[in-house]
Amino acid sequence: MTGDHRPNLPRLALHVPEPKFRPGDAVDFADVTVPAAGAQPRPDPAAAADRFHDLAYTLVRVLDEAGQAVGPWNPRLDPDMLRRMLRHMAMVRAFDERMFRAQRQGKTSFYMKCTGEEAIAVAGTMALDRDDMTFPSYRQQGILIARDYPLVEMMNQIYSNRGDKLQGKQLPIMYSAKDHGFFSISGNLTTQYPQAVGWAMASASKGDTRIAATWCGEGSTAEGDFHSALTFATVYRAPVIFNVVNNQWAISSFSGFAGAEATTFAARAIGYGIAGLRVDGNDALAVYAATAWAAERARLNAGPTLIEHFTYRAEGHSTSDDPSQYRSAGEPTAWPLGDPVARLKAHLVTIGEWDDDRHAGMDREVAEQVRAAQKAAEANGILGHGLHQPLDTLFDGVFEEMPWHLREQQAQMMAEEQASGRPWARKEV
Amino acid sequence: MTGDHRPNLPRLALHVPEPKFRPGDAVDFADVTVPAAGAQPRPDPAAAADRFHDLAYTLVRVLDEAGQAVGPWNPRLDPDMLRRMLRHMAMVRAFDERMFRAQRQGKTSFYMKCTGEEAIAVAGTMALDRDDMTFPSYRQQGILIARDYPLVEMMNQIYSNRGDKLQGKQLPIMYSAKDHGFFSISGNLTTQYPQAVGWAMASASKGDTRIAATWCGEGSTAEGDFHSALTFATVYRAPVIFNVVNNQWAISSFSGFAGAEATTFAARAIGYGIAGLRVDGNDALAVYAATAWAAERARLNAGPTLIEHFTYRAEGHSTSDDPSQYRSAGEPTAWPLGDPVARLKAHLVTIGEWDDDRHAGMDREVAEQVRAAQKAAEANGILGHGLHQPLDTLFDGVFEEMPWHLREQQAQMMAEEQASGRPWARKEV
Amino acid sequence: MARMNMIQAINSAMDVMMARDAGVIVMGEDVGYFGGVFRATAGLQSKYGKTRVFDTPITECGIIGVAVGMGAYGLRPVPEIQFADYIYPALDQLVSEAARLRYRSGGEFIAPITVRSPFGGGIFGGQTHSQSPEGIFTHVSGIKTVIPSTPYDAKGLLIAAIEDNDPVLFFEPKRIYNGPFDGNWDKPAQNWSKHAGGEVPEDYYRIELGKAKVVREGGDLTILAYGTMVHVVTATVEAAGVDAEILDLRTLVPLDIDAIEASVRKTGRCMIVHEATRTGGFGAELSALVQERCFHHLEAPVERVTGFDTPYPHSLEWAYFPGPVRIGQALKKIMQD
Amino acid sequence: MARMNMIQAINSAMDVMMARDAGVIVMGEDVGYFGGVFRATAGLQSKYGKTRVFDTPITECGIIGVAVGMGAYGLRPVPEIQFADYIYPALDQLVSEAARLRYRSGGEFIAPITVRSPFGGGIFGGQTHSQSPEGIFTHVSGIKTVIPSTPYDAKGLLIAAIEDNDPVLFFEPKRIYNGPFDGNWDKPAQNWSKHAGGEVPEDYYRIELGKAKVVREGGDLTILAYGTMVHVVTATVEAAGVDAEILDLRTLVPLDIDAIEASVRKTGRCMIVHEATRTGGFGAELSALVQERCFHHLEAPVERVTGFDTPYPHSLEWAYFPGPVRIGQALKKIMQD
Ligand SMILES: Cc1ncc(C[n+]2csc(CCOP(=O)(O)OP(=O)(O)O)c2C)c(N)n1
Ligand SMILES: Cc1ncc(C[n+]2csc(CCOP(=O)(O)OP(=O)(O)O)c2C)c(N)n1
Ligand SMILES: [Mg+2]
Ligand SMILES: [Mg+2]
Repeated sequence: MTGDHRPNLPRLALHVPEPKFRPGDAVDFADVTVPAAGAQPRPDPAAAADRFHDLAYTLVRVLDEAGQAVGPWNPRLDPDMLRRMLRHMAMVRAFDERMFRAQRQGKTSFYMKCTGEEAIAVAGTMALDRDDMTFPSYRQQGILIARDYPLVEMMNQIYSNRGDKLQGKQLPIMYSAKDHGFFSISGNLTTQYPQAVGWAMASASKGDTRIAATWCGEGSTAEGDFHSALTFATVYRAPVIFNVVNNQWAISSFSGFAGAEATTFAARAIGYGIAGLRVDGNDALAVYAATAWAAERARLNAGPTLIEHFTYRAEGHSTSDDPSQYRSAGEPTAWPLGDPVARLKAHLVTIGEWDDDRHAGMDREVAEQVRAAQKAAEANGILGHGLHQPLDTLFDGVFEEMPWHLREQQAQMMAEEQASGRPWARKEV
Repeated sequence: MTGDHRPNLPRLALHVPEPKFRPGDAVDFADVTVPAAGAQPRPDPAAAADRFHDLAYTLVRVLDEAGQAVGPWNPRLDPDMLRRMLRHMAMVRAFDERMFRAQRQGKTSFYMKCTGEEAIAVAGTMALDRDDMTFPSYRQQGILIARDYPLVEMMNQIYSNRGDKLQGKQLPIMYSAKDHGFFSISGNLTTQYPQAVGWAMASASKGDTRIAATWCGEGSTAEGDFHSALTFATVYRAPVIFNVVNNQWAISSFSGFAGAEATTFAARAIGYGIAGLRVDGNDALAVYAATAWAAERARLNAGPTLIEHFTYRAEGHSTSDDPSQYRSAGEPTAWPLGDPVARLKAHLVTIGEWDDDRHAGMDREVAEQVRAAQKAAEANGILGHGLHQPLDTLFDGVFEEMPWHLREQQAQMMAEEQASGRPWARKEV
Repeated sequence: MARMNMIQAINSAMDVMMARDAGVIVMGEDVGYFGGVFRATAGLQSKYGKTRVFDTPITECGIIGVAVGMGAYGLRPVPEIQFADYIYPALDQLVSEAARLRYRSGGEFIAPITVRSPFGGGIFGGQTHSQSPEGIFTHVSGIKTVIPSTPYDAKGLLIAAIEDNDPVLFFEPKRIYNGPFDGNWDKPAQNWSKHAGGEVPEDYYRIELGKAKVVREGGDLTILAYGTMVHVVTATVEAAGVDAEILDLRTLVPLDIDAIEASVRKTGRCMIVHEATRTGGFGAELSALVQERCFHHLEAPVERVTGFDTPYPHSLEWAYFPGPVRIGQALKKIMQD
Repeated sequence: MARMNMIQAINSAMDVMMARDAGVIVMGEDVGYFGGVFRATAGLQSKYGKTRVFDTPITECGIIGVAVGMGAYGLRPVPEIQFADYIYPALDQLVSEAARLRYRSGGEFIAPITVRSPFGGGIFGGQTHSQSPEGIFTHVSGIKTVIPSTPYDAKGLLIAAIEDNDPVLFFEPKRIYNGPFDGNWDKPAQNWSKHAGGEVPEDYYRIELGKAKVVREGGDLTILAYGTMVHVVTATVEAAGVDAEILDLRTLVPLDIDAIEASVRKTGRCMIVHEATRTGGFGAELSALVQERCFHHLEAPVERVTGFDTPYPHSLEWAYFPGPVRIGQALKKIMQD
């Protein structure tokens, strides 16, 4: 190790990013530029990608401060649709609250909320066709809820109980729901990105009409899979939508460690010559509009779109995380783009299609549905209390047919179970 | 496999890139835009990267059609320097010719030429300081030649002979030359990219003054390592220069399979918010100027630069390749950016610092040097004819110290050698 | 019956399967117009079109990731990794995704992909064109690993692999693409024309995965091998005049344990030969299994003959390669024990 | 002497080495300000500054590639991979680069990096927070693999690993970060305060790589284990009243073959225990080595006790885990054979 330094040359220095606020700091987001709603042009969905680079550096916004939907990106959704959207978002939030608490009560091992980010998965999904395929990360429970996947099925998976169709094989929230167009979630970040491209390429190569959409966090964009996916997508003009959920934190690391100090994540698209949009992720209508635009683009064989959803992770990364250790407690409230549920509600109220009473009523209904689902799910068991899957299911699905070595191991396990005096029973509820 | 298709939606189609010309096709490069030399602005090396996006979409050019060096990028090199540059480039070409022939004569297993791309490594290296570190791909033999690495050392490596300081362990041309600031070449594409960033980060973290430069082909930009490298570099503003040698072919695949149909490779830089330049790679002065600019930028702690060198792979990928199988034989001659050696020569002649006689004389000298080096190298042996390394060197360098299992295997090998009646001797020259 | 070398047989397997199943897709670096650096996919693009046979960007991670997505859609992709030495960037997609998908999704999604990749040395390819990484994959649950040793087997096994609903790694011993190799690198090369394994039906047939083949019956000892080593072992045994029973494993996972046990119980001795580095190679697993299951039948230690625990060298390639001398020495030792 | 748990001991090792050698750099996802998701790097950034201890982008490929480049410059990087399950994207940089660099450059460049990574299960982490991939790396020539089983060993071995001039994979058994674990998941958790291995000097000391430790002397059989399994084995043996000799291998490559041979020759029986999946795991190599070198001393087949060849399940974690019942059954079997 030399550290040599030639006196006629300046010394080099290593820049290590640092977030603006740490625990104890007062928070001031004044430097976050929030462009006016309605001010962003909406290009033709088939326009060449180099015609609207600016859209990668601004924020597409529809809901203005007065609660009106304005500008060319206004998707002009009918009030029923807006109310459904609001309800789905409220449901996501209620579900998160309840399951977070269930984990804290020791009923399962793990949970992840998406508080503050509900608009992204919910509105994005509603802008897709029901048979379009989604390749989510772990923070898009909103897709399942927007597609009316039974809450109790989600909870069964979270509890790894008898009702869990994944047979307790996966960590909580790593859902899979093929009949709801929801790909099996991986614990390994960003692997779903090239898979979504492959699915979209397959669809295109078959002359199908279905497109694919995928999501990852801003931190996850650093993985090589992200690059492989975007490269394949630009080469074959795959009908796929890449969503980057920029909630500004990746566990304890702020977005500067994924490159946010130098440019936006939507700008990555420019590097590949594909469409890039940067969207106010807490504006459900902007998310809807951008997704609908990208879907149309994909269906026109005009290629992929990358959408950066600028948002804020209002809570911890997961139940294993304590954000007060590394960021200021003031951030979630000071965050200038507000709360997506409150904003959509305000819009509906403003246009005369909603009021506080109806909202409170909806909240009660949603809470009741979640509570009922929880009760039904818990009747199927909770993690760690008893044996919910027949032991031998441990060997199902490694291969389509079980080879001899797995059959032997399975038999060995059953013999152990006999010899052990069935310790599973000891914790039976 | 469904291939479902909803009649109200357009059918999707998979776009698969296709190069313009295949074997037998007449070649016309009219659609390749060649901007005028001297027309590209030269930003301040410390300027913010978003101030000169245009430079990622044009070609920085210095040598005009008349052989003059023009415009703000003219590095104004003195004639001695230009002659040295020319000689290095001529040397690379002569070396390539000779070693290609040696492989065809069965003297070694493999060789790779860089014909038509000589300016990139030679001029680039001359614009760096001698103690800056280079992380090349397999096509930058010009770095070693520009740094006066002994030709006979290169050839010893190519022949895997007694003189090969890599002990015959590496495929021909996979040089390593630490004292010439040349990192060990890997057979695995693009792995050197994050390594260069790591070296540069180390240098910066130590307050050193040395920077790093790395090279890969346009095809290799698709690897995940490329993305990891650019992400790290933008995050820590690493003092590193990324060179992408866009010679338009990756073995049999044209650059469209790396994304060239949609945008330039220099544009990748924009996606990361770092400086991007697109350069006429057959214009030695443009290559020099761009590299010098990027080096200055790095030394000012203003961060990394990605330089796309637009060029053409005039010959086969390697001695294992036959390009007439997949591209038109007319391409190399029709290619509009000309021959880098001829262009630099014309410039020197134009400014009155060179003439045909001196050029012919130089060519003779260079050829003589290569011939002499070859003779000296072959005196150390050629591949496949005899045992050039003591057999037990096979086990050197797996670890710093040899553990018991390697010592045992080494002894086993020596016993085999005894038992075998020394078959190595059979082919002794 | 036609005469084919191994490249042609592999090509024929893909051709047959593409004709039978519109879901079969061939993709990889240089596999399209050019037909692959070893020509294994030659002619397929012009026959089946660019949307079913195409070149890809140079990202092995992307190639496998995209193939997994295509498999989830319902296609049956046959991606090529140009050299097995370049499979590592794809490891996460293979191990964490392809191999886990059926399990983690409760069977909702599968990855019926067949990853073809030339492997092994003996062609002066140096350390990055010679590796035998099968031992990494045999340790990963959820992946099958197949290695043929003749054109006939290559075609039948590749067809079975493509039809299989689980991810299969199909490693092709490139040293024997053109002909069987007896390990004597300084003797003239052979081709497949005179080898029975070079007779290959033009049409569809399959060889069940998980079944070993008895290449030579014998009573003195059992030799387990696969790929190139089958031929090196056979030639060495003949030369040494040892009455060995030689098993060509053909599929490493799932393994044909019955064939192995039956043979070792009969002979009482077992030798394992592979080209991969020794420590933790598949030979270790074979050795462990044999002694676990045939302990009381063994008259001598199970012997491993392997490549050394070094990178694959360039100039000293034949010192590294487990050739006739190494195998011969081991034969002597095991028969004396 | 202080009392430390394994996290504290690991932290102390890095602290000591950063103070002694300005070239030591700590990097990885969340290791900087926050100090790591398991807090192993807590306090290091505030002590040594952001240019020596920093968070990284989430790209394991980049983390290792950058570390290799830093090593080539002359630093001694200690990158963390947050969970061993996430090491696969870095495999090419580890296998083709770090492990090959010294060899392929004729010793000009080296990769003196120490890759720390928590591994193993038993924490309800599901299939992507529980894996034991050491068997992939022990097959790769040019990499050392180290696995501690106590805080004392963790510190001494980590210091030796950081000082080593070759790439070292340092797998940390996360199940025993806070205390030894006897395998009885339904009994109260232990901590290190009452275990001798929890006494750890505050200062510099090193434990040579490649040396096993005799955890328990005995005459009936030899048990080879590492990491968490050392404690499970010890507890099971005590409970069963078997006079086993237990070897904690500590370093898998290079292996302490002398200690293994000496013990097996003495006891005549050998059992191997690891949590990783069985087929092709490091246990296979150990089994092969033992029977090759101690064949005539063996009174029973070498027995492997391992995880099953499935992904690591979530709810049935304790059915997968090679706990006291599985080990106990195997003990009975081997002593009867
Ligand atoms: C390959 C891989 N590396 C590391 C991890 C550990 N990990 C899980 S989530 C996470 C942070 C991801 O942050 P981001 O992408 O921003 O998504 P967010 O959680 O904010 O939605 C990390 C590092 C992982 N799961 N997989
Ligand atoms: C990881 C990896 N994948 C594939 C290869 C095989 N390969 C060697 S060179 C090459 C083409 C590279 O093309 P490009 O990057 O354009 O560089 P060029 O040869 O044109 O200089 C390929 C596919 C490899 N060496 N490493
Ligand atoms: Mg995030
Ligand atoms: Mg190229």
